[in-house]
Amino acid sequence: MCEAGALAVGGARYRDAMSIASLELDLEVFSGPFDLLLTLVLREEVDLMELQIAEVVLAYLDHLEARGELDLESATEFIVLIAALLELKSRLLIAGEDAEELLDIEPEQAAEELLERMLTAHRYRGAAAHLRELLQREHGFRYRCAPLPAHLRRVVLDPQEGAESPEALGQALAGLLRMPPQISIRHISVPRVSVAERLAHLRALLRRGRFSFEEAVRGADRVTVAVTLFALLELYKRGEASWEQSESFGEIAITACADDGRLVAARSVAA
Amino acid sequence: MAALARSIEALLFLSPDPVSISDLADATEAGEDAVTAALRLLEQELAPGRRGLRLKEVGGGHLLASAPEAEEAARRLFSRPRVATLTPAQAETLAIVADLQPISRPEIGRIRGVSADSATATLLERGLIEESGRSQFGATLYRTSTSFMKLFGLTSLKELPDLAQWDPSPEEQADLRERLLRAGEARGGGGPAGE
Amino acid sequence: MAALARSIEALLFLSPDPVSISDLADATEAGEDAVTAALRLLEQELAPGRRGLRLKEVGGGHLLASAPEAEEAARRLFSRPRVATLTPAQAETLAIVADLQPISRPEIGRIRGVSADSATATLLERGLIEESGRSQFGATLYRTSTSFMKLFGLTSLKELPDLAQWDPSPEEQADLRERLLRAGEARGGGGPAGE
Repeated sequence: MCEAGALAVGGARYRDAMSIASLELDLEVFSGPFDLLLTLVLREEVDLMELQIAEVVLAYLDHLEARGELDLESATEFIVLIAALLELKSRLLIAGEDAEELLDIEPEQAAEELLERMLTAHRYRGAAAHLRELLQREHGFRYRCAPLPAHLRRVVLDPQEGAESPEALGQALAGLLRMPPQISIRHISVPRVSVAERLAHLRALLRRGRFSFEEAVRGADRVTVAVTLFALLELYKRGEASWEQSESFGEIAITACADDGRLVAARSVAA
Repeated sequence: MAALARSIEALLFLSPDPVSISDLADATEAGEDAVTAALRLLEQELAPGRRGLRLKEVGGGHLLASAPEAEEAARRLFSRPRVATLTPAQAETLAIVADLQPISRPEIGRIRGVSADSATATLLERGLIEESGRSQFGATLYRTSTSFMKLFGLTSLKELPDLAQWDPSPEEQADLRERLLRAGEARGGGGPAGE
Repeated sequence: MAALARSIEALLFLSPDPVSISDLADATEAGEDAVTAALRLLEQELAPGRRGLRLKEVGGGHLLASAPEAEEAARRLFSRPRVATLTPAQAETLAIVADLQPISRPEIGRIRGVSADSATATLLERGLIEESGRSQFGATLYRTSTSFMKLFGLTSLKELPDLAQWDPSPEEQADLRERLLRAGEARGGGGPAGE
């Protein structure tokens, strides 16, 4: 575990491994896991290899307990962050015996690639700070936002007959029908299941109405279950679904939220 | 110009609607008498022939307006014929409405993979789409208008070109709406949040 | 104030977007030199502390803004802050868009290492970025908007500094590389696996 005294990551203070309760997490201050990793490595106060991510997770749970409430927004943000940190750490770890099986990448190349990504992220972090300064400098300047007086307004309400071609509409629709290719996530080793996939799966179930989490992951492996849970958090965050669990380890019943229900119904009515 | 008159000028500049003396007094934390005096000062400052702006008293409040002498120039600047072509976002939204009408805004967003709010607003403003009742759950539905037919030189919606010639995967049998939604979800990782 | 400067003040008052010198010249039927001189005159007239308005040069044109001294009063009158500050995630997303535009959301996410969905949605909602067509794979592309230029007081995107200035020093980079490599090798069984 990190033995050095204070490890400050932005506003998150990780003081002492043994008193994890002192962890102050303010996830707003993280601008990304690369940022976090860069800070960690640069400070040399922690060797990422030695950092037990589980400890950080425990600390976070303690922190949640102390606050007495579960803020799903920041919980999801935390999961994303920790997942990314795990990924990065595993990149460092897999250079050994399992390397061939997992990735066809030399440790040197992996380090180089990781460094490149960290530097890019760092660069934009600098640019972001600069933008915030600019915004600060412009403080107090407001602009007028008023419509033109009626007598100066252009009249465009009378469209020219046949000025646009209907083919443009057909082409636009065809563009929307094209399925996007899978985004390369080569660096996250072997992707077996994606959040987008599970999102689509959950949405399909939601269209039918209420269902249980058990149903959603029937016969699935552990990774899929985890990713499905993550997709469910995402749906909750977007306000598309909510769930109930009447007792610990009981059935989780998932229902569509009002807005989405409206969509679903509108669709089935129109179809 | 005194500080209070400067503040008032700024407030009137920012407000598209007339601002009452009592609102100005509250905002500047000055008395109404002081505000009235400052308005008088501002009026002198903006007297005809002195500046490009005028102070007007309208409907129980004050307002800044451009000086009438500048009207000719304003007309030249703002009434230049602007080609009102459709942006890609507007074309997409219009195509979706044309094919799936009546349809709600959140569903258009789902299909596009991004919010359709601003495109829908512009199309409404240009009169190319119009409201067409509500879904049974209260979402506003949209359909294309007669202006739309005119702009595209159509006499009937049946004249819309057959999608088959551009269809990237013609072998697919599913319903158009279903297919569009599926592609939209794959693109956006889901619809726009909050809708 | 001279007639030309008055007209220009009126035009800038009416226009929601920055107006270029050549557009001002066309509208006022004056030469660009005369317009430039009139703008200088207007700028003096609106120098800090003189009036409630200021002349700003933004996004390749000129524009009127309220004087910052009036900010407190404006906040009270309009009961909302000018722009809420940007969170680090939003600022970073904006910096990436400004540098690589047009760029898609997944690409931004890949650079940041976390999803940019919520930051992108907020920036869109605030009008700091806008849609700019689709990539060849169908992802919506984004670019910065005129509002962005206005709010950040930029005359041109070129004004944004070179990103390389935030790079760690070559020594730091070498050190980092060294340490990352060591970490990888440590697990690789000790020896320098790469050679």
